[in-house]
Amino acid sequence: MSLEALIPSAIDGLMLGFVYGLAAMGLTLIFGVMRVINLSHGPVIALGMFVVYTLFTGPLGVNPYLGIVAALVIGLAFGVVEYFVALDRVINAPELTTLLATFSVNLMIIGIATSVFTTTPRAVDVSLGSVGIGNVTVLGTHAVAVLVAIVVAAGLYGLLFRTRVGKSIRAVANNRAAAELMGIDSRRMLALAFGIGTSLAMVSGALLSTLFPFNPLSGTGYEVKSFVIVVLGGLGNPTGALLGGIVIGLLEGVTTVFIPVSWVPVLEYVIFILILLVRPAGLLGARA
Amino acid sequence: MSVILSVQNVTVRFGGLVAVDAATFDVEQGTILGLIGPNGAGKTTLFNAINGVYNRHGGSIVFDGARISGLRPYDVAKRGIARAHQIVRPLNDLSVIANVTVGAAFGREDLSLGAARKVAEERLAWLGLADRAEVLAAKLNVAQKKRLELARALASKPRLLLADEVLAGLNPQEVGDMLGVFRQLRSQGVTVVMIEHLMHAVMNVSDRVVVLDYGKKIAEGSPQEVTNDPKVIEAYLGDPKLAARITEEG
Amino acid sequence: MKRMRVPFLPAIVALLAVLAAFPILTNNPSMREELFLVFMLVTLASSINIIMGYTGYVSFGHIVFFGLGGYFAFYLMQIQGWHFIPSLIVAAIPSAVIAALIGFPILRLRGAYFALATVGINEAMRVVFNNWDLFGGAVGMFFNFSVYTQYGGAKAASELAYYTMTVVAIATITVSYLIKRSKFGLALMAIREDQDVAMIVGIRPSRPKIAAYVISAVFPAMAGATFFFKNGIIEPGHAFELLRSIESLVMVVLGGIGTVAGPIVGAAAYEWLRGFLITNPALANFQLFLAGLLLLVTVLFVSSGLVGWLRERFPVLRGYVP
Amino acid sequence: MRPTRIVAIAIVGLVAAACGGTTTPQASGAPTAGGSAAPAVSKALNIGFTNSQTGAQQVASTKQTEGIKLWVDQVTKAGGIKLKDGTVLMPKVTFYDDGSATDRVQQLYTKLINDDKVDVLLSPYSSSLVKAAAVVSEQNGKVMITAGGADDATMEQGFTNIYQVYSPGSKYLTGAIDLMLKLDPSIKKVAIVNEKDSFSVSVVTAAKPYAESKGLQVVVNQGYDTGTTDFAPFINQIVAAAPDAIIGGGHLVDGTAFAKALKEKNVSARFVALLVAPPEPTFADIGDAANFTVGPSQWEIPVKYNEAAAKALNIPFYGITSDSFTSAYRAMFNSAPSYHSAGGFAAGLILQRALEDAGSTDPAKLRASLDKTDVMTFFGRTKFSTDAKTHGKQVAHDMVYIQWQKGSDGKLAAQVVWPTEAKTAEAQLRK
Repeated sequence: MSLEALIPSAIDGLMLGFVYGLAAMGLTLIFGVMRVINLSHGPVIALGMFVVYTLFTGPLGVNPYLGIVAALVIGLAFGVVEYFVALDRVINAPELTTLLATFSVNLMIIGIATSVFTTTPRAVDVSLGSVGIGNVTVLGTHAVAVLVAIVVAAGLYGLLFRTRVGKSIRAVANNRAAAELMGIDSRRMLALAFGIGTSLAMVSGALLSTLFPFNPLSGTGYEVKSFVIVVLGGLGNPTGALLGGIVIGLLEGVTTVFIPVSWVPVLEYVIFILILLVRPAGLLGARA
Repeated sequence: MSVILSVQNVTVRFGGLVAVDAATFDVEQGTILGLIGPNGAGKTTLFNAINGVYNRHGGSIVFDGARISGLRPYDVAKRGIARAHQIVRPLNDLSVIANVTVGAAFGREDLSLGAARKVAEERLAWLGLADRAEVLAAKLNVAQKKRLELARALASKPRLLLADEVLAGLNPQEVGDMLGVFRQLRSQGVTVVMIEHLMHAVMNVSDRVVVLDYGKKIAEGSPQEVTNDPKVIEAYLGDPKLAARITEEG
Repeated sequence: MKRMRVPFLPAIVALLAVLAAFPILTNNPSMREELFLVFMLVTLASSINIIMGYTGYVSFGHIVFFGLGGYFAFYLMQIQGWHFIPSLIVAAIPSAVIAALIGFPILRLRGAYFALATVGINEAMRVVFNNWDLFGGAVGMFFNFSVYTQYGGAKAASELAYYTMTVVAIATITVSYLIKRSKFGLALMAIREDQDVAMIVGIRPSRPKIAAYVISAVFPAMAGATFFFKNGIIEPGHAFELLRSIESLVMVVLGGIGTVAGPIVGAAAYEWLRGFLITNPALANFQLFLAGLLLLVTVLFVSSGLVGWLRERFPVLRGYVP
Repeated sequence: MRPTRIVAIAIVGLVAAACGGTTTPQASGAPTAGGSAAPAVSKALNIGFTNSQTGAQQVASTKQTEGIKLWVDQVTKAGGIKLKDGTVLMPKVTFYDDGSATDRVQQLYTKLINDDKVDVLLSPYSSSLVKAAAVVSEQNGKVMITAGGADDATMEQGFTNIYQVYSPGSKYLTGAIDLMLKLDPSIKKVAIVNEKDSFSVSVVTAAKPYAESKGLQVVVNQGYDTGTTDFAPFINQIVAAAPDAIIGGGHLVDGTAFAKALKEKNVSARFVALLVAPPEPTFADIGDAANFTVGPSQWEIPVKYNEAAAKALNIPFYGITSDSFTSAYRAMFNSAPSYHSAGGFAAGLILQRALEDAGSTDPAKLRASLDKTDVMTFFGRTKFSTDAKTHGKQVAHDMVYIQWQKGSDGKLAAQVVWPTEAKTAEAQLRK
């Protein structure tokens, strides 16, 4: 145990928490709008990584941060397509059905990605230097990731609460039948929401590719983490997800100073289960 | 005749809203009590309080001499109170006979599966659903589902039936059949509390009528007395059609 | 009209017994291995079906009991030097107790919340065992090969494992059938359809739910004990493998959720399909993709599964195939 | 057409395709009639194994399989394995995809032995798969030469038919510690950070007491969950403890991430050695972060075990040289061999030699021959333990250590820095 590491660990955890939070926002948005737990979330995150990687290592050598924009657009399109292919028909079915529908997409993505990219580790070698104050070193890439996460989260907030489309999405989330009576095409809104959620996952994957090495299976770990965060922030609550991400990031950073790192996941899962039991609406949500 | 159900000062709150406000009335065994009132008067909520769905309420509910306030729905059911819902709730993926067997097997009598099935067959025959026994409940039409709802409630051989608008949506012929069922039940000594908007039916079959408005009991008495009560007519003024009907049909 | 009663249970038990005897009689060990896996998957799928198909709770991390049973039995055999059979039986007890303790709080959760909680529990267990030196930590536990001599050699030991898995699978199916035909099963299905209505008709849901969860935990625990006994090693990553959990759900859905026969058909079909994809050179690269595609098609168009679809198509089957 | 009908037809079609298509195993190197003018009896030598075409072990396993394929190709071109009695064995390999799953491995090895009637077995890749396969080959009394199952525990289960070509895991980092102390005897404090999985833990379990026996002080000793890529918590602890050296790692992605994080956070340790990841060519994806990282390897291209080296140890040299292996491999697969490729080829060589020596495919004779094997190949020295407790464990093979160094052209290259006889560059301390 070394308290010396406390501050830098807390800061590192906090910064990473924003990226976790971004991934979780996608998952929670989809759940909030259509009650679907998206099991293709992890592979989609990995796809985001490979969008950046492929553009970066390709003949054009696209800057990774431009690659993030590409991931945003591709994610949106991919999500809309996925919705119509895999979910539209079963959107009103019990959750097991949608769970398995998205899981089948998960299998397909991993199947194709591993045969195209193999499971060799890849990395996007991008460095933006670092700033050191005392024993705290803040990496440029991490700082930019935080910024992008904040911008994207703010963009989502603006979209949901300041635009007509956002209003429609929220209306569909609240009460699909009522929204339809008001003349909203709920199918289109559901597809759009799924697209936005997928896009968020891809962007977070794109950001992660600038931080850590990865392979097509790398999304799984982030998917499980997203579940924890989403429950922490309240299923269906995007703001909660961002905060939940920050809490988990901070928790990971701080607790590692006090307990062996390999036990940290146990703590995370215990918190996860306890929150489900005691406050299923999440730390921020109203008591259920 | 003895009082089988005594509702004393029952109050149910949802946050700041008082859905049922100190409702008080007694029901005598083997009678039919009509519970009427405009929409939102708290009738269904009162049913939920009686059978334990809302078991945190003020006041007390005594059934057959024992206090049942605070009991969970399954304990209330075991004591012989059955419920037919306003919005039918069939167990969709089970067959019609299985639905009714559930009622017989776990209600008051706690029968074995075989015995419960026999009871279920009887009840289905009684309610004219025998030929639909093996069909999935989801596949029934609305009128059949209403009868199924009632058959399931009656399968437990209840001592008190809480019937919530079981007549709504039925044609006159079907309404007549249902009223026949209620009368038969009364003759068997089963007590019935029915929530109903179909005034001529309530007035026709009820021994006594209780009127709720905004959660409060505003009148109680024989169908005759209630219809002539100015407070009742006033309460229904908010709903002119009903007011017209209550005076006409009464 | 009286329904015709067909002795489904004796028929299926006899069928499985004959099937199980086949590789032994014809001395075909690779068929034995294949059937060992099929019986294991039948056990897992049928068990999950009890809590998921009958009771309506999607237990996503159900493999946790497979892992726990495997670990407890392995501990008894490896550290305490017990024989396999008593280890298997005794290992089922703590697994059942843990299921009851877990089930009590989490079965109050509904829908997605329950599914997520089971994932959390499985992952937590995996990390705990990964760190717990008593059970070998990350390295896991492994037999010295000589332990198999007490069973008459490794070959005899793997035959013993095979017989045991057969018995466990038949026991699971029997219990699954008996539940489906019992008052207890009726309570579970009423809870599945509408828990509030179930309460109103007099069912106290917590007890049958916990009972169903415990029952659905015991058989995977025994399957885990048998699997890892035969395997000779147990590691946290293999004991608590979420993917295997999801695969079991897939088998149930493929075969027909909520039916007795569905998980059996689903497990056999899934295993056959996987074996085919994995040993077929032309498809090996696309096997995951094809598996996903097939699952999606099933989920979208044949949501009641193979058995469910047949029963809908030919209602006469309903009396024969529960 | 109703959708359900379309699906029904699709399923029927799939089923039909499945039934129609034969599940032929992937075979190569079947005996060819051409050139077999010899009077000798030509017999097929059936060799079986599984590999991981899918799942976590895909990359290394594929390389290992390529090594085996090259060996088969060379033996076939050379006219087969000639036994003393004049019989010629033509190798024919049968292999299936195990999907990196132990249950699949056991099922498929049983199939290989009973349906495909293989004479001898080679191994899948990775410790836990090898263990699962070993149980089956042991049950059936089939000899299995393993490559890519370095975990010590595998070979401490009392097997009698399993022979390990790789140096066991316990040697992966102990050699790195020797190298480190030779390079800079003033190193005192060492941090150990490793993946919490079977292989890495067993490596560290051997390395930690070894480090302490050399007077080193372990200042950080932490494990991380499989799949970890965020190493910030460890880095901060490492910075706080200020060790002179860092050893550990686990597999590919995590090891790469760890090295990247060490560089980004300007960790000043003078020596870093990580498992598995560094010898992989894509390790250079992380750029400057790869520089100076040391990694244990079973074999590297520049390593030149040869006749002379064998003579010095008074043991025979067998098979082709490193150079001809590498060029043949490049010619066949159009890529450079990794140590996994070499391991696969070496497993074939050791098997070939034992067959020639035993003059038969009979397991008992093969075992007798393998038990007394002490030979050098391009892969290094091979000798198996005959002790009952550790029977078949590799006791003579030496690890090779590579270090990524930036050349004068500014390009990163993996240089062999240990053992001294094979080095292509001097080991360097991190700067």
